Amino acid sequence: MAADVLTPQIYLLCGVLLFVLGLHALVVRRHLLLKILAVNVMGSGVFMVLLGVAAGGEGGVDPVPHALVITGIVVAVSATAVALVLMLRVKAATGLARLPRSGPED
Amino acid sequence: MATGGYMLLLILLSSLLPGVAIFFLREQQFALRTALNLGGATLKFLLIIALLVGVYRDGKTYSLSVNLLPGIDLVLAADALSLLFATLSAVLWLVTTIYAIGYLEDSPNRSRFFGFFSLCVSATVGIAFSGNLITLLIFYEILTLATWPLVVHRGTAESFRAGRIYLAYTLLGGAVLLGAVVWLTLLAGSEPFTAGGYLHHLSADQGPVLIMIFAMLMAGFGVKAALLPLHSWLPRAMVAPAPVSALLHAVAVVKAGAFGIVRVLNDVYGVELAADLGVTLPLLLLAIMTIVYGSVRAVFADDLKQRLAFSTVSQVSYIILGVALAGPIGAVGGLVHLVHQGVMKITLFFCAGNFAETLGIHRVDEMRGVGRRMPWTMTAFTLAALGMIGIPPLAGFISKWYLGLGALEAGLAWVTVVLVVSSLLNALYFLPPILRGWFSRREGPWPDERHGGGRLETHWMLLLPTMAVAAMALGMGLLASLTISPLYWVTFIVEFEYGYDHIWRAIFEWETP
Amino acid sequence: MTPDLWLLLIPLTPLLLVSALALPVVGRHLWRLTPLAVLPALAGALWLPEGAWAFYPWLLLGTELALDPVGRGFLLLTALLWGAAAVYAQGYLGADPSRVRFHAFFLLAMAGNLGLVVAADVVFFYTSFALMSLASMGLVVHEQHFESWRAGWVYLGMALVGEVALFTGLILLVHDAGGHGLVRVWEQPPGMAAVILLLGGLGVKAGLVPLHLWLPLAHPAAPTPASAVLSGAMIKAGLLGWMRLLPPGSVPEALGTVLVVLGLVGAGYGVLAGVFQHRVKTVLAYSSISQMGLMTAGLGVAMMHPALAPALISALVLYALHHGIAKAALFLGVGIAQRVGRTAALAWLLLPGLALAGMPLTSGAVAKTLLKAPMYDAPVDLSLVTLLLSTAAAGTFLLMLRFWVLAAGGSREPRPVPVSLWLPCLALVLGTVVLPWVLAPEDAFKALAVEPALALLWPMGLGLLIGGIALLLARFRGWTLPRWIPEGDLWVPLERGGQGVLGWVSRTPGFWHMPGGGFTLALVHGVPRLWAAWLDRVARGERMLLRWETLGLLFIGLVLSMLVAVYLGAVMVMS
Amino acid sequence: MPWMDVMADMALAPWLVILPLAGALLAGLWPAAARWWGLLTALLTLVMALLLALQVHAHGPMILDLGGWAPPLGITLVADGLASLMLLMTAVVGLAISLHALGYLAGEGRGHWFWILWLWLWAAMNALYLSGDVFNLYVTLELVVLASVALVALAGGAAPLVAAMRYLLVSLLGSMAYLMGVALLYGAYGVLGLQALGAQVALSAAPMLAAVLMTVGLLAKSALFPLHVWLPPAHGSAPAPVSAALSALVVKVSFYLILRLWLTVFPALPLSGLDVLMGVLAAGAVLWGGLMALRAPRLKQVVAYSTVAQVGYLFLLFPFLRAHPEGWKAVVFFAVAHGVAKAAVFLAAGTLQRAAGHDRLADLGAVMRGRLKTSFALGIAGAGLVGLPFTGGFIAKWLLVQTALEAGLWIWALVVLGGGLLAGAYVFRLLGPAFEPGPADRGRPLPAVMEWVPLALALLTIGLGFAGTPALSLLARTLAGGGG
Repeated sequence: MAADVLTPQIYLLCGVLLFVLGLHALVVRRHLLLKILAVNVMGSGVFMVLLGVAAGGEGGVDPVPHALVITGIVVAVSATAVALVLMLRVKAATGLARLPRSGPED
Repeated sequence: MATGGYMLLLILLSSLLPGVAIFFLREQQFALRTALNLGGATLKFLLIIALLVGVYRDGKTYSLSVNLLPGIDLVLAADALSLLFATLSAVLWLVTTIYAIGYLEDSPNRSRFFGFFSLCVSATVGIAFSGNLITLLIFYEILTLATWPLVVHRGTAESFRAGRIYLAYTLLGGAVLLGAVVWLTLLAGSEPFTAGGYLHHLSADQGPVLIMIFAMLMAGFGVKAALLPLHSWLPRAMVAPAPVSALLHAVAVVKAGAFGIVRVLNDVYGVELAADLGVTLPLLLLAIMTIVYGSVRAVFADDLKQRLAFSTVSQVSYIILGVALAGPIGAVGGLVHLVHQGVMKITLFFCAGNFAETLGIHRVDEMRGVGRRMPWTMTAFTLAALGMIGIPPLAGFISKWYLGLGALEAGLAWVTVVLVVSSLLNALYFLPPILRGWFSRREGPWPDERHGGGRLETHWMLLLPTMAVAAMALGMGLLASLTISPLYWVTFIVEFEYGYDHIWRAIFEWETP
Repeated sequence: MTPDLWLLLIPLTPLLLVSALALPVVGRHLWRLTPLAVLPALAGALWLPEGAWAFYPWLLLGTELALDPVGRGFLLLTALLWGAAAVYAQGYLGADPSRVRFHAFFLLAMAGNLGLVVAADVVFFYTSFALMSLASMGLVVHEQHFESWRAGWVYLGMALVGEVALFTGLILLVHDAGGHGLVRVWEQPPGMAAVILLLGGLGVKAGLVPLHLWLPLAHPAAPTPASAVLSGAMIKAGLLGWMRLLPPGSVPEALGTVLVVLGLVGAGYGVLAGVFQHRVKTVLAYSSISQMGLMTAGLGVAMMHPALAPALISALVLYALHHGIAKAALFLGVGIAQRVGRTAALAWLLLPGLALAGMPLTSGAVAKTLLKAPMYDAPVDLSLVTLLLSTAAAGTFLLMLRFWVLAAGGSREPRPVPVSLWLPCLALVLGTVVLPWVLAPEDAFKALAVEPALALLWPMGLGLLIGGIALLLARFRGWTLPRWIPEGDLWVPLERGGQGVLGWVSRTPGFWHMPGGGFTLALVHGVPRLWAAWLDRVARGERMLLRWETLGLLFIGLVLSMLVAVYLGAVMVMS
Repeated sequence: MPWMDVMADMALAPWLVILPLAGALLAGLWPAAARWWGLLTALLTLVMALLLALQVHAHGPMILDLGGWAPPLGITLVADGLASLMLLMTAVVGLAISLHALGYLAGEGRGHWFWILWLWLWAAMNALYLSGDVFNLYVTLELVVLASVALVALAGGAAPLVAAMRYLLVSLLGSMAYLMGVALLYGAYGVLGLQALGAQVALSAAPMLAAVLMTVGLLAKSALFPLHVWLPPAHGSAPAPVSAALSALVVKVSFYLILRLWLTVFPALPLSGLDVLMGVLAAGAVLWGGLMALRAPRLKQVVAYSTVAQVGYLFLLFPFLRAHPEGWKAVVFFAVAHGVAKAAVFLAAGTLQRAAGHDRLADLGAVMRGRLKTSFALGIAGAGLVGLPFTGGFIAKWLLVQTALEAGLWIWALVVLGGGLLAGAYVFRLLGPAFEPGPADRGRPLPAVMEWVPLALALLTIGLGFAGTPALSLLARTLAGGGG
């Protein structure tokens, strides 16, 4: 029972931890690839929370969060794809795979 | 149910549509532009005459309302006060249009100028026909929008600076006004203007709020009326071309402010309530301070148009003084000055424009001997300036006469001292140019002479309107008792506000000597 | 012709002629018609029926014109003088390039003067009064010398102050009366403030003593025909105004005392200041001040004793007529005297001068006798007043002596005197003798009967004595008249003081930059600079915000602060 | 009317998603005719949106389960007053953008990409407005973001690419926060439908945390000060039709979502405290955006900063929500008025930019004088932004001030009025160059449609000045909040 109760809690906790880690990296890391990865880490955190939620429900496993996570992964994949393409373009245009530190780009 | 609202719409459109059309004309299309300008102005004039006939002879009422928001309508309506202002605008516009065509001959961007010029008259007539406070606010703001391009028309750094200052003042005023109108609408709903006001039914403990709103309304309208701390934009806006200055001062902007104050005092609060709230006396004091301050500044202004501008600051407050006296006779004086000041001031600006355009005269001390070179213009200038001082039989005298009587009637005899001081100050800044013009000899050439050699002293399109408005300034005083005179008309308006018996007993009983 | 049209034509004719001057081609020559402009007035004075009255509801605030006996006298005077001066001006101005302008202002002033005589309501009276006052400015400064400008400014300034005082007084009257017809105004006794304002406002025009400063400056500065009408006709408007607006009987009797005192002071002071003058026309100006003082005193007596008023008023009308004609004759004569020999000059000037001094059989004698006669019937003893009046006559004679001396002296260049100069002058000179006998023969004879010639002659003798002594002193001891009293007496110290103040003001920059102006300036220049600095600061802030670190921190901070906010809200809801 | 009754039975809502999606597909399949597909789609979508609005107005909110699947697994479309008003605004502005793009993109080789992405964006926005549960909202939101980012990047060049990148990262950050909120909500209540959630949410920790995460995430997407920095570069450097779409429409999407959440899901949560915080941020946005707009050297930057400022007004929503039951309607009307006016301004700016070859304000005078119709559009729509009368902006400002005063929140009334002054300052700054002396120059030849469309849209802002009553009555048909 203790394990049953504990497992979802761990998922939730790990999820939140991943989310915060991702957030930290997104803010601190300057390389665009790292930022994109950080967003993905954040997304994984959220998915983990959802899975924890699915596991924690009474009356067995709730299928809805799984559907949500699958949809979420699809969305995340496409977003990552767009971001990566964009990163390459930025690199090609500016020579740097990072955002300029300041100044409006004009 | 009032009918014939289409007439009001037509009157608005008679300047709006030509205005919009003019924008898209090429610079060279002189004939078409002139035809549109004059056609629109004439049509508006005729329509207003028709409206007058309809209202006074046939007793019709005209109104038009369009829903804006639940419970809030855009209302156009024609009552005596709106007709007074609308007629003033229409007549002076016709004249100014002719003048402006002459004045701007061969200058760039005429299509743009006349386009905004026409928008401006539409907004002014809209203000005149506004049937409630919200409509008034709407057209008041439109006026800001339409006049700014005229102020910056010359496009110099100086005119942009003037334009910025103008905007800063008027937009601020508009914002305050909007706040006040919303607040008042929350309290009392969006009522139509009612002679005697519509706020009586509010409970007595609303007093402080009403005073606050009144102050905000006065501040909002006071910006355009150039009341004392809010007047600085006006002398700066003088960088605009002469017809614009003429129009800003005589009819459009400054008058719109004064008209708004009159509306608020007479038809929103009602004089009785305003007096009970104790707001008329501060307004009176403010008007008095403005009168004196404007005159003093005018004395020290060397530029002719600057001097006229400060004179406007002073003179427009006569209107406010009149209505703030809170009595029928004072109101007659104030309201009639709405018209009289307009006609006289437009004359003065036309003259200043003629001097500048014909001889390059901009400063008062350059006017030596101009009377011999341009006697007609100088005559017009003299008539209007003497009228401003209040010399009979010119229009300004009539205003001042009733203002003085009104002050006595209101038991504020000391106000006559203000009239006296102001008259003397007016004399102090208007007589030197007159005397220099007529009696000094000119040595050397004029600063920048144009239009020389013709049979007339200047372009006929400059001279004719000037003479026409000068004749009006004379006629409005000399024939003040005719049924078509502004004075007679104003008594009608005041009658509605104060009740029939009162005013006629006070003013016109001498009719049976 | 109906009285309606006729009365209106009296002020209207000159105005129509002014307008006609503006006509394109003929206009330049129409000034020659100026003398004709008085014809309706002259005809009206002679032939309009008694009590003629007309009402023009369309004019101004509703205008009433009327002709009563007082008005008839003044109308006759005004029409005669303006007509004579107009004829005179034709010759006097000659080929002056500005003659059209002169005639335009002449006609305007004429219209005003005629209008105020026939006015029967205060608005039209005031209108005419203002028209006259302001248009006369054009006559005073016509010559455009420094002197005329100085005189003109003083005249205009004082006239305007008088004007506004009059305006305020009239408003007070109308407010009390509830109407502006004269009849209506008479129904209510005027209040104290109105009395004071009207006294002062009209007093400027009438040359009441402390307010007379413009007179000795303006008269010599103006062209001669203008001086004639100024002194002969226009200053009488003040007197007429008092009669009209402060009718004896309805004003406090104390006002009468004030007027008597001021009038007598003026009569004396005019003489005193006049004899010390060195220019002919200035002497005449002071003589006018003195004479107006006499008339003021007469009106004052009428106010003190309303019972005497009818007799005194008609006497005053005659006096005004007499003085106007005599004074105008003298002014016009001065113009002729400069062109003829010494003897001829004296011949021109002798008769009007004597008339002014009250020589028996002249209009002066009649007028003075008639003025004094009712005073003997007064319920109280007025012998002091009559004595002073007689003494003033002595002064007048002295003044005339001074005048003759000055007019006969000095260099002169004999020139032909055209008919347009001598004819009007002659008419007026004859008028000084003939007029009383033509106009009011019974009164004139009565005057002869009432007062023995001696009573009229002793003041002249006294004057002759003093004058003779002075002349002898001058002839044998080389004594010259000291310049004790400058032209324009009190004005001179005032002007010096004023110049001092103005000089100080102009040296003190603070005065020229009005406080408001400085404030606006600061607003206009200071605020934009401050504003630009602010905008720069904002832009630096924007660059800060653009960094990812800042953005991320703000995001987290926002989450935390919103959590706190919601939590606090929840706590509030719970409690 | 009988046709209204027939209409009542029609399921219009799905078409609003299907049509643009199909358009995008066809444009992709047939690139040469992409523009015509786009135009056709825009027209049809407008008709649908109009019909839907009429339908909702006549019959109240419509709820449709797609394919007959019930939630939570099925997708529910909800068309109520609020949604249909936003759909209508999107459709009108969308048509204008499409028309303008016809001219703007004429002769560009990769023009069909615009059409694909733009129709895709449109479909995503429509889907978002019609979504009835929080997760679908997340998905549609991401679609909106991806399409927008791609559109920004379409311009090519370093500046737009960097701007797009920053935009994408901020958006993803926001999305993650939102998704975390969704997870928390589902964890707490086990439902996703807005109405269902609203019925259950009570005052406790999980929904509070969820509300905060979702709101802040969406705030970043709607560029509320101080999270606005990504917006000006993105909106300022994108092609003009894209800028118009972003500023007028996309920003409103996340605002709409916040409004929906707080109106339907979180009415049980306390607003005291939050309202002050949001009010301060709103005031900051109005001030900051206004000042930056006064300083920006380029026309489109000024307009972009104007968006930053005007987003501030939108978030007066929170003080209003707390103090006044009808207050949110004022804000929605403002959003609509701003959408139309801002689109007109951006399109006009695009026309001028194309004609002059640049958009530096200082050198724009000649073209502004030469292109009168466009300058006019700029002026009128600018007046709409300032809130000058006869424009929708005036009515919106009136409603905002009225609401604020009615609720006794005079300080927010002052913010609105003061913001209007700043707006006045930068709008007249925009118009200034037109009045400088100098020659008039029409610049490069442009298709007439590029001049007429901004003008038409500007005139529409005047039309909105008279649309207050119908819009408010449409908003009255909004589904009420849940549990509270």
